[in-house]
Amino acid sequence: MLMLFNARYLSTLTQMKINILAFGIAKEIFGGTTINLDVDNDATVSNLKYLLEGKYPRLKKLAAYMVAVNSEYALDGDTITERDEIAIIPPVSGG
Amino acid sequence: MLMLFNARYLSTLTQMKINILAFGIAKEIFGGTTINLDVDNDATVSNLKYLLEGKYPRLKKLAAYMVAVNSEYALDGDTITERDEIAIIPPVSGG
Amino acid sequence: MSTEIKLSVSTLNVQQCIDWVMSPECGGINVFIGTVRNATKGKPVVRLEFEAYDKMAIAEMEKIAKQAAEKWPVQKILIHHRTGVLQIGEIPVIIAVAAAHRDAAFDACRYIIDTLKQTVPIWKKEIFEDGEVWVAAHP
Amino acid sequence: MSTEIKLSVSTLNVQQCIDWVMSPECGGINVFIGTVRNATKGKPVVRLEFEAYDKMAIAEMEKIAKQAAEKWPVQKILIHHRTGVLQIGEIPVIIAVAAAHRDAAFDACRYIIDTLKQTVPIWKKEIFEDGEVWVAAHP
Repeated sequence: MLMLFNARYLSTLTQMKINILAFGIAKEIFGGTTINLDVDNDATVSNLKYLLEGKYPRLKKLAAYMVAVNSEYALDGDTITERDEIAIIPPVSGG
Repeated sequence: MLMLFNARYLSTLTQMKINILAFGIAKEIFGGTTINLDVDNDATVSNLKYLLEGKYPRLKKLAAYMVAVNSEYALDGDTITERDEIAIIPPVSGG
Repeated sequence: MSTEIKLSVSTLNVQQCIDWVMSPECGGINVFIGTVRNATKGKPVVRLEFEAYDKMAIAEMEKIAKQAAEKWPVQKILIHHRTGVLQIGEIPVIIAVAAAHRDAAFDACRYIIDTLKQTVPIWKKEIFEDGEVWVAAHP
Repeated sequence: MSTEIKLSVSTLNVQQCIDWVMSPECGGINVFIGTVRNATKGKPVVRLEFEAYDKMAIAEMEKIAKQAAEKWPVQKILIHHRTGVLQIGEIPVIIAVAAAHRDAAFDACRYIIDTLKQTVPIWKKEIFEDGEVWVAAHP
């Protein structure tokens, strides 16, 4: 019980505010070119997607979307830090 | 015997003079852009090649060569007439 | 091997692109030019709008050029992509590849456009008379 | 489908060729540009000379364009080929193909240059410092 309490306490202490860039249809889903989000300090890309899909259910209607961290496609297990540049990449259609 | 004589006689009577265009290395082999040749009236492309190779042995040294009749690649069995435009097509190298 | 990768808000110039890839060591140049079609699945298109995540788009295009140069013996790779509003007939993309021999130029050019369309963060919105659609966004 | 086939004794113009194939129905243009290399198998080339059996070369190029249009859904095919003396870096051939979709443009363009090199009666002489060779004439 104490450990659980500590974990919760730490988690609250170590939340971070991240800024997320949106492009294409993601801009319309978020209602802007960037959004701010509070996530746990040790959050993964997967955690971030879960939070975003809760807040913006239209994301789940997309054919697919990726998360980019520092201009690179990120994997679900990758962790995010406050200094990272994070972007939501809906299906690309250049060319 | 009579028939054989007749055939020979007719063959001589029905020779034709054809004009042959030369391009690329064939020009150098023939020593000019056209040559004239006497061939039988019922000559085929194959007959023509045989005559030419006898007269211009360097033709046999080519990687290959084709005969064009009226701007179309001709087959060995195709016959030639006096009105045809005949050309020797050494290996092409355009592009 | 040298590359020129560019995102541009102004008209792409085909002649300049070809001049850039030409070199006396190369015998073949293959060029792909995308153009804005006047219709999608029979529906008239009014114009297109392209948006890019510039920094990442450049990085991804550089990756693709590098991969192509590893796969095929090519000398020069150019990728220019437009952003902003494009009218019918305008050019969203030019890819030009020069190589000593043509097979490498064809293969690399095709690989670059195929991969660009899959991975480079650029988005195209089609504007119709009665609405607009982000291409490929939905299944 | 429309085609423009040309043999020319003067400089080929890439921009004009591309302008000719562009059309609002097409989304993709593939262009092959041959250029005169400064060396063949490491040996410096001074210049090239191209000779054509004009009438038949045009007829064969028209056949190739027709075959390509039967094989792939393309809208426009242009084939321009030079004759005469070409210096290093000059353009012996431009092939441009426009199609609604890029795969057809790539496939047709490549088919055209590959087939042209096999069947069109045009001959290239390479001039070196110490002599000259009709390309492909001998085994």
